[in-house]
Amino acid sequence: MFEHVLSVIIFLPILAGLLLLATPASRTIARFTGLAVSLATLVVSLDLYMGFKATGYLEFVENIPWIESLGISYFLGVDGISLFILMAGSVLLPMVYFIFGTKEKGYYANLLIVQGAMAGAVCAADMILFYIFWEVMLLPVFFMLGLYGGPKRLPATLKITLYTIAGSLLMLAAIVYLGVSYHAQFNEWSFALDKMAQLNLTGRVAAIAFFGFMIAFAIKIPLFPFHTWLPDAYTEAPTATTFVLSAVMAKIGVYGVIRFVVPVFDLEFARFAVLLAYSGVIGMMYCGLAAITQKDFKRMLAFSSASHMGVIALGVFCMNLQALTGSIYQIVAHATSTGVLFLFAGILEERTQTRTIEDLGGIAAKAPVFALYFAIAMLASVGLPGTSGFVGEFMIVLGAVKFNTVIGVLAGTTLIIGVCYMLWMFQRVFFENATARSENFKDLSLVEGLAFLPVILLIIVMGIYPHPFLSKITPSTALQFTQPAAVVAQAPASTAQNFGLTIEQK
Amino acid sequence: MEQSVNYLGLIPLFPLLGAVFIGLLHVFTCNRTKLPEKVYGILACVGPVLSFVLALKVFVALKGLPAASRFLSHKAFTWFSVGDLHIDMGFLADPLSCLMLLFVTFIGSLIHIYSIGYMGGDKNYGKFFAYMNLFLGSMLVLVLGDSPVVMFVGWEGVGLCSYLLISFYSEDRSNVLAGNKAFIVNRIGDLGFVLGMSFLFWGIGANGFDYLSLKANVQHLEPAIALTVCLLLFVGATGKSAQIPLYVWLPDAMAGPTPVSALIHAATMVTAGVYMVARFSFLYAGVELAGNIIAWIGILTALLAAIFGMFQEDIKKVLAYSTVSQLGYMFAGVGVAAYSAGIFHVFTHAFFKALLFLGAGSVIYALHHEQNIWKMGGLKAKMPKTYLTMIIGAFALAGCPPFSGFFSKDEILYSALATGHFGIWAVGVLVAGMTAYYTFRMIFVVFHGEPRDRHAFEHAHEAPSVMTVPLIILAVGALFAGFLNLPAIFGGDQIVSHWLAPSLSEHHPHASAFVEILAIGASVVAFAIGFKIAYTKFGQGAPEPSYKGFADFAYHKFYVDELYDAVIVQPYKAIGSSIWKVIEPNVTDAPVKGVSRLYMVLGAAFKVFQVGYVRVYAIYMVLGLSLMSLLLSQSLN
Amino acid sequence: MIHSYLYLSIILFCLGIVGVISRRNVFTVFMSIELMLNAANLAFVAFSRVHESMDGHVLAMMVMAVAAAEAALALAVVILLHKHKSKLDTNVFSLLKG
Amino acid sequence: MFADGLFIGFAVLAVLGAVGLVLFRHPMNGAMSFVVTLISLAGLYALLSAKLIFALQLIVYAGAIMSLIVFIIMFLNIQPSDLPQEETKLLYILGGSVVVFPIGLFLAKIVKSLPAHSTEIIGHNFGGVKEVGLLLFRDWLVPFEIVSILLLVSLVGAVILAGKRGTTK
Repeated sequence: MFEHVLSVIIFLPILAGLLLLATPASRTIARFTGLAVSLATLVVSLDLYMGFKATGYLEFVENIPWIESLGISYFLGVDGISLFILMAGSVLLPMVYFIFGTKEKGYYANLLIVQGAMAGAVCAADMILFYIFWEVMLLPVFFMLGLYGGPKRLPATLKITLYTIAGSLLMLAAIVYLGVSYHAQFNEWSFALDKMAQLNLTGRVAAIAFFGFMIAFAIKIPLFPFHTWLPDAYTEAPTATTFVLSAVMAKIGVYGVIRFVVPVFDLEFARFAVLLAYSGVIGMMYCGLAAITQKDFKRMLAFSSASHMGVIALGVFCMNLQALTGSIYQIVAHATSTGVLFLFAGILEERTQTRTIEDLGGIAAKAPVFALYFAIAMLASVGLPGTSGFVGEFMIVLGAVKFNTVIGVLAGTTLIIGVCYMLWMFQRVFFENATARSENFKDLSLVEGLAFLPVILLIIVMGIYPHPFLSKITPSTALQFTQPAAVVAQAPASTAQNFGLTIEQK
Repeated sequence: MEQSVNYLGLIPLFPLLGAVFIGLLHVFTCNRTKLPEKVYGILACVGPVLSFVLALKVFVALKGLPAASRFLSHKAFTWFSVGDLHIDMGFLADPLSCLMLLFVTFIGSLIHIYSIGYMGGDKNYGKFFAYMNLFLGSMLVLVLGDSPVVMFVGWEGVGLCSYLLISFYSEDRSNVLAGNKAFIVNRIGDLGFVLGMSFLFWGIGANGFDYLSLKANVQHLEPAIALTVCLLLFVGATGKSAQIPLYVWLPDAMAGPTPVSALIHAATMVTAGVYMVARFSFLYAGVELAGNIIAWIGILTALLAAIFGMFQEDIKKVLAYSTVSQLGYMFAGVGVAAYSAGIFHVFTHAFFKALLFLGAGSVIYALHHEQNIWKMGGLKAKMPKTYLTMIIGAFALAGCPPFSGFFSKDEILYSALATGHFGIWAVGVLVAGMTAYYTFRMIFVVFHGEPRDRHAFEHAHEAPSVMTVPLIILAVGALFAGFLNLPAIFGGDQIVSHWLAPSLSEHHPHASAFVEILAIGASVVAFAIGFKIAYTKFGQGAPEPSYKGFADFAYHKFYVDELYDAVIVQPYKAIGSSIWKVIEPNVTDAPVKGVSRLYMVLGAAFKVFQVGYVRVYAIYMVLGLSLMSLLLSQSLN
Repeated sequence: MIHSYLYLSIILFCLGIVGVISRRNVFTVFMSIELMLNAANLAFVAFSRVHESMDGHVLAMMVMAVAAAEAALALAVVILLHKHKSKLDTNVFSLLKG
Repeated sequence: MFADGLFIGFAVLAVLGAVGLVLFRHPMNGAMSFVVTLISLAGLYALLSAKLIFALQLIVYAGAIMSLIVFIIMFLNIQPSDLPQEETKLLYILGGSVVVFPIGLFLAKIVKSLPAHSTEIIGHNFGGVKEVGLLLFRDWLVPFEIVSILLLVSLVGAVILAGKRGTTK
């Protein structure tokens, strides 16, 4: 364990990526540099994970004044909430270099940069620093989507970029408002998270600032009805980008809500939680239903991902310990299941040259290993007990029932909706008779099989023995309900009662 | 009071490990050199048999304890623990789960052995046994789970295996669709289960969410919540145990291989709902309304399925509907709070229904996968062992004394009558008669009379002994299992009921001997009438009937599938496609598009001012300066 | 009084603006700009006198230098314009039309 | 008193020259009118004790720059037909004056708020070549160098632009 371990995780990939871009490296060199750097990051991250003490507070803190006149500092740290998103990025991204070996230099370089930027956004504990990483995160996506995407990539690129930047600017305005309010209340400048949490915000401007944050995060998650950029972007993006977007980046939106919105705007959050929860649950159903009729499996997975994100976001809005913890656990589970499914979809697309479900069939007989992996990831995605997907989903539904009965029941339908489209897709692609396109489908190579193996095992381990993971999350989530203000824990009861029956805990 | 034993966790672990091992073996060899079938067959039987041995050990251990403290438990590890929610991966063996454990592992082992013969020559031999082992492991988790959540693991696990095995012959689309249907319908039930667990947890779960803690705290549960929980959990049961309105998947599930139908869709998995209600008997006992609803749904399901069963032509579909019907009886039993009667029917039903399915499988195997009974006939000459065993099964199913089915069914009907549920009893007796009718209709059409398909008949032959031996063992069970719970009126002392008593919260109704004799007499008469009608119509062979009117309506299963398709599936798909094609671009995305259009309109509007003459731009600038000056001049004063 | 100089500077500056926005003759527009520069110079020098520091003088020199540079370039442009279009009309340049 | 008289004389001349610049149709007339303004301004600089600027105004502005302009005007041999037809010139000037008026008023208000200050000719050390030069090369060296580069750039630019051969006449 050494100092500045977080800085290493953040800047090692970014610097490597920039270096690759600056030098005329060949594809192979770029690929192996990417692989080496991401594996190195993984090793450092694992070291971090082992050293994580689960105190509930920020650990591995680095706090260096940066722009002192405005109280902006280079303030990093991880707690149980951010640790797992950080780990998801570190664990999952090296796979891409194993699986996609023939991409261009810029592809690998951008992947490295986005990895570092995402780590930065997750670790930042200063709002301005967070905002910087948040924006930097978008740039590689912009380039990868615009340069290496599918045939309709340009409108998709434009839409995702403008949409997310519009949200980000609202957030920037809200951050500035917070900074100014802090100066007004405490007579010093600071954007550090712990300081912000002490702010006492009321009135209409606070509500507007709250929505400034919420809309930025809602677009990133994406929360209904801000999801319309997603189908095009996910479908047109190169596989690795879709993977990054769905597996990690969308989660940073949820993370943002937990980390920045809940502690700072506790009152506003409690006020609007029911509205937001409805947004999450409606988004889950809406995207789930939309997924059923898709003919393109990548687009179907895109809607499926949006649908699951609705559930994850719902977990945050329910404002109780089980739902929040479940939400964070589900973040990781979803990264391992849907994220990996996107990679599989990429493999399918590369080998069959089609994305149409109807064109495929009988792959299970041709490629048993691939089918097995796919089935495990799919089952995790539909939340089967024994896979990673169940624990989180169960706790979210449990929490949602406590929060508001109607929302709880609606949230439960995720069990049904997910199964409908997944089984249909699995049936058409893997069962039945082989078609002309899938007839010569080659099974996963040894390298690919071994590259996926850790994640597949992780899916199962996380389902069967989640306790070690949860015990690192729970102290931090528990703090969310005791630390900032008792109001977070009390307000929902009064708010929720207007909407239906709630069960009081005895 | 509780005693911890480590080997409890091993019981489900053996088949699960077997599944993993066989599965991997299959995956890595199926497209290269194939392993001999024998390897898979032996590997597959190891897990179930070991589990059965351990189950016996559990039984012996429980037997050695005083009746009131017959609990063995094992907490393998903390599964998850968040705040008040603390779930252990724990297993609990009490008399109830021990009974289930015994017959699940016993029948499971037998069916594994039978499958060695039945599945011979299939190219996915290994896959089949991997799924079967996985199923058995999940079923054992379901049975042994010490909290609703652990039970749910098994609950969903068996659902998954059911899906995988129904769509086992996956080249055929209709099989896969049947599998999908089973999984999705089960999931609808699971939604009820999950919500029920959630309500239960927020009600009384904070002090421990395992059955023993729940039982201890059940009196703190508010009645409204208790009713909600009971009904929601029962929704889960209707999905898994094929009750109205979620029974539709089970007949379609016959698309799977016949041993699967025997094991999963007759003997074990489908009875999980009954088991669950019995597990929660401490909860259901306090909510009479829920019990009544369950009993009525159960008996109506029994009636509906019996009606359908009378007009089926597929041998497996007849058995499938009879399963649904018998499950209805079981729910009627647990609904009227006769939990031990319901469980006892589960127990006997497992024997005779597995027997009938395996027998049917043997017939199907002999006729090269012909399932239509109107193409069979006269098979008793060719397949004496199968015929004999199936006859035993049929008598048991039809409820003829002294076969096992009679005692268990009668126990249920008697309990219904004794607790004053006269309507349920009357419908039950009616269904008993119908059961006798359709059972023997099937037997007579298949085994008696003249062969209808001469060619197939010539090639028919008795199954190998690896298949017939399990049949015979099951037939013995079907014949004698009923005596385990012989009621007092026949001189027995209801061993099973007394054994189960510590696990169940039931009060045995005390009724007069007259009521008891009335119940028995009615059952026997109903059986006799049903049998007689079947014999007169089909006893000497009969041509394939053509159905008209009500019969045609029943033959098409009241068009329930079509109704569900029109009312649920199609609207669901329509909503999906309208979301994608209409709502998404025109409603949800409209504001976004609107913003971009706004910018374009504004751009076009401001273009007018861009006349291109430098001087005009200068004028704009000066105008702006001038306006600013005007404003600033105001403030200067 | 210093005010008189500044008022004069304002008058000249405004006349320069009027010249720029109301005339189309390239030379006149150009010289109007020079007029505005001179008005600014006058203000510089006047303020220099007020503060009795010579920084304003230096700035005025700079302005002159810039004016000279601008004259050179602007006249070159005018020559080009005249060569191409034989016109001295600013309205000939309308490439910025949207 | 004498200084005030001079000021009024120069001021009136400067304004008249400027008005002439704005009004004359032919650029040559405008240029001549503008020269009057420039020379008057030189006088005003002298009244403000800016000796060096006074000299530079005469030499550089009224001398070099204006002669360059006049030279170009003559070099182009402008025909009346080359001049733009400005029938609405007076209207524009009137409108422009109206628009500019608030700006002038605003600036005048600011000037009015400034404290009064004498403009007596002061000591011989103020605004002389030596003093301004020292200041220029000591405190203002970098801007001075930048301006010199600017001049160089514009020189090169002018040569290239003016040297281009016209393709269409």
